Amino acid sequence: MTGEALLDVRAVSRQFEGFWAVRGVSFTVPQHQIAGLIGPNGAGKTTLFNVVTRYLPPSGGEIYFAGTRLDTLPTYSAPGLGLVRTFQISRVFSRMTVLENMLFAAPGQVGEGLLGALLAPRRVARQEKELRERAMDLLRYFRLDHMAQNYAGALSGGQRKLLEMARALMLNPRMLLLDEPMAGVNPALKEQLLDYILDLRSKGITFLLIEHDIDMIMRICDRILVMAQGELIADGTPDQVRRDPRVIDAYLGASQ
Amino acid sequence: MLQYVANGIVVGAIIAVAAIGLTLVYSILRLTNFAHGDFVTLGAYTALFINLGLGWRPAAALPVAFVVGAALAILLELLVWRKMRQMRASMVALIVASIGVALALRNLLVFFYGPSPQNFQQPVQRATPFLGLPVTMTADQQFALVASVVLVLAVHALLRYTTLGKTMRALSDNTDLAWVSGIDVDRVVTWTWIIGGGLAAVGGVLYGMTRPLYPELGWHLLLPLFAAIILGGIGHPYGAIAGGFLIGIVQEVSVYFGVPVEYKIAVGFVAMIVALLLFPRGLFGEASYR
Amino acid sequence: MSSYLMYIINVVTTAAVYAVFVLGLNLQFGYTGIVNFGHVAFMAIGAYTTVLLSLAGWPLIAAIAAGVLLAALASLLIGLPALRLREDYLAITTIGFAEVIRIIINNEVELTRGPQGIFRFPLPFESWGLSPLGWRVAFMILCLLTLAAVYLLLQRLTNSPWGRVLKAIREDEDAAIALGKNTRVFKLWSLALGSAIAGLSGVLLAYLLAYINPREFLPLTTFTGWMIMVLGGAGSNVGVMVGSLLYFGLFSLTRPLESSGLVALGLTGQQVGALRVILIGIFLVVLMMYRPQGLFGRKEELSLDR
Amino acid sequence: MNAVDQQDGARTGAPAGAEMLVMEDIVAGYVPGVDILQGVSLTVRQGELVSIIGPNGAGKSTLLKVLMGLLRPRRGSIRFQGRELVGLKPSAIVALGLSYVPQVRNVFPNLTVRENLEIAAAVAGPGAPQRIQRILDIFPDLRDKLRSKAGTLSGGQRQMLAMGRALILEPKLLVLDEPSAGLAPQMVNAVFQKIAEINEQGCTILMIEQNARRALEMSHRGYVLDMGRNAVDDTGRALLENPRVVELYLGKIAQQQDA
Repeated sequence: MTGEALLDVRAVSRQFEGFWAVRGVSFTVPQHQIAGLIGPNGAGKTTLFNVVTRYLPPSGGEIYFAGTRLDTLPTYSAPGLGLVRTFQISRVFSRMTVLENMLFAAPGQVGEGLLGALLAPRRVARQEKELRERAMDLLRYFRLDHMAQNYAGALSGGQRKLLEMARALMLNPRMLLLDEPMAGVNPALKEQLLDYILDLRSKGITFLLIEHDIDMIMRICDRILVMAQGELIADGTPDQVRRDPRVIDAYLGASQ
Repeated sequence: MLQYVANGIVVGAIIAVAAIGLTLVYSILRLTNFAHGDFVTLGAYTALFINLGLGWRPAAALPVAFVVGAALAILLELLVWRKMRQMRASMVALIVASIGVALALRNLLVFFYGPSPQNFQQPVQRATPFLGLPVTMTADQQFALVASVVLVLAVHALLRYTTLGKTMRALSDNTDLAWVSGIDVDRVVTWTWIIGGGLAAVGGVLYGMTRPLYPELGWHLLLPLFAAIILGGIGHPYGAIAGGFLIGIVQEVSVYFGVPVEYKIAVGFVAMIVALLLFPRGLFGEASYR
Repeated sequence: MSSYLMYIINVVTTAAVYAVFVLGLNLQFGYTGIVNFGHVAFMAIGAYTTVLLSLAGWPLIAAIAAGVLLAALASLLIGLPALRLREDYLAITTIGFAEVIRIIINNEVELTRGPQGIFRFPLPFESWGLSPLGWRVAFMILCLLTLAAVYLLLQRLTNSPWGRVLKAIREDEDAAIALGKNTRVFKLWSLALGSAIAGLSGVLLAYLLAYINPREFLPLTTFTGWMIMVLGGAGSNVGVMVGSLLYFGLFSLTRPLESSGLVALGLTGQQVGALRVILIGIFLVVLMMYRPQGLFGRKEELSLDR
Repeated sequence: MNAVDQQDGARTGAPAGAEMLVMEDIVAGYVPGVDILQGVSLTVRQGELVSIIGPNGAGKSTLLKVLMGLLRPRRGSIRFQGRELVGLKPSAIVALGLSYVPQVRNVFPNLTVRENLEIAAAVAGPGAPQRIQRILDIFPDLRDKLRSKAGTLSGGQRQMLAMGRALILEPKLLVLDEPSAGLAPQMVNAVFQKIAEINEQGCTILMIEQNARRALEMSHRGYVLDMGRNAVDDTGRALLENPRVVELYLGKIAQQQDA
């Protein structure tokens, strides 16, 4: 299952006014792997995510994606390289339709240049048509096609999660970073989401996901990283991790 | 040069008095109040009304101006701001509404007093040396300076030593925590308006002692006010005081260095931009904890 | 009869000029979420540049182009440092910028003739030898055509993928960045284009008044623009045009009735003017309290809800 | 030794006090259409120490926000000693005798320690100096820090101050949101010991805790929330031994470890 390292995080730290939210975290995620990042509240998981995707500059360390150093590039360039993230609280564009949300995400659009938008209407129209087809395919895949013309703000919490994932796929990503994809999602939809993730992996996408639903994460992840108090305390297969007493202590609290 | 610094200190002290209210309201209500400058004007015109009508000296109008400014602030809190707060209105909606208040208030004064500049009616004053220093000030300037410093100290005492002041500071730290600590936030907000609105009006009276009154008086002071509170770190009363003196002095001293008098406002504005770019959290902003 | 016709022409022309002005603002705030409270500065730059250059002998078209371009460049001057600021700081900064521009115009008397203003500068259609009424009609048509052109341009842009990016930035800039868009560049373009349009409206205003002076470019003009925008519903170009017509129809059309009535009550013209601005102010407050989405906006499309 | 170590003693047998707080069928959320709480009910009796545990995202903190009037529930009722709390301002709820310590942002950072206590004491009524003295007797560590800004305190000191600020109101019911979160292990011990002492002195306590083991060991009763609903409730001891609880947290991990 393991290929070369796609994401390579080296000794990354992040400090907030003297408080180390993330301290010296190193790990790699090989291609085609589904890696899970778990840990109790306040362990620094989301901060780590934000640092890896350049939403926060690291206080130390380096991040490589597919061989390119990421932490020195502007934030918007990571998705172009194939690394796309979602947010803990879904961030869909509420006052745009579901379809517009999808179309927006596509990279390399002629019509996103001012000149292209004004002077090449036919090329733009052609590209829009192609994109629309791709978007509708993806929406069908996530069973959102009947909502395509609705405002994204009208979607339920679970549907927003799906839209966010579908939207990320418009970028043809090599790797998806999902921040709590299951949070607030009902059980039936959870199963569905799991199937999507497994299916997408079989199509070649690598995953790193933060998740609190341990059952879910144990079921689909090849590999689990455990954080507590800003540090990586365990890294291994689900079996290894579930036998690790440090992990149990981190979750349930150390017994006396 | 020293004379310009002295003038700057007088203006700065007045800016500081008016800026305290602006920054308190911002820190507690998250409201960028574009009508604050017009409270300053209102205060100045209240003094004019009393000066022309009753023949009092402008200084005697200070308490009346405070009451008028405070009363209007309470009225607006009850009619507008409380409701918008409950609706969780956006920052932009709040700004637009405050501009509406500003326009209405300013033109109310135009309606009654007309747009042309007016002066208090009182004997012409001669500038005399101040405290034996090599600078001169008119009696009104001296009064304005002393009164401003007294007011600033009074606000300091209020914030530092009274329960109300401590509660106001608590509110600017964390409104939700204040609520669950048992503080009736609405009541403290009303007091914030009383102090903010009242001080703005008082600042207006003092400001009016140093120059002619016109309906845009406070509006033109608003930019230096914002400059002062941004310099000081928006939401920090002490920063506003320091920023006020700084802006006042920079504006006046710039005249000494050959900047035309008309560009005083621009100087304040440029100082603000520079401050924003160099110190996005204000000169004194780093002292805040989260 | 002809004075009444003149009046209507005036209202339509003024509404068209302001509609152009507000369309620029709407691109910036309604579509992109950029809080610009200094819009009038770019109107002033457009007006003064064009008038001064045409007085210096430039052909009208070249002078207008220069005015529009300079307005756009000036917006970059303030936008480059300020666009990263939060909404309230941006509001203060842009207002400050506009006031500085106005103070410069007011005081650089050698260049701009200062508070006196500029009379007698080249106007369009001068060589056609039109009657005053004929000129008014021709100019009204010019303004309407300009409005139509700007509207069509903006419709095309805002419905293009480019406009989609602007809307996404308005909704959630961080999420737009997460999907790989360099939002800063889009915001700068939106600001520059909106300011260029403001510059164009400034040119038209100069011709409409046949006279410019710094008092035309007080912050009140920006606020009037905001009011027209929120009246029609920010984010709707049609709403902006309807809003402008409604505003000038309502406030200007009633002016003669209102003033004659109120003047009969013993009020001066100045007082009537003040009363009008008081009403504008109250209206803005009430609008923000009860219909922040504008008169024609739908609640789901609430424009000022962030 | 502290109360936590007493096996099956007073801790597990719930005091037979009267019902003090009754929350019934609470439905609440922040975003329209998304209910974080989907019908939660719980009861706290006079003198009890009750814990609410459950995995992240179960809605525990939201429940306390609803209780304290910071978030209005969409459905359900909350009665405290017979008085309905829904619709009251938070300050009015505090005035009835509830006091709340949030998990984060629970002190006023730009005020000194003394000022933090003073403004709470002012709410409580006359006799502020005595009230503050009493709190300093409970948390002697704060004495040296009175003049420091609360923002400069360590995590444990901050938690002590936050609890002191709440206790100065002499509440009938003390509500704690994850009092041990982010604390060093020895601090955790100290905080839990204080909580047990406060409860033994007669103050009823309702708390959320992530450290489920420690919390349940010292609680009379516990509620387990999952996905915004009540999952299990029982005495603290019984919950600790309930395999379903462990499962809710860690899936099947711990069970397999036991096996």
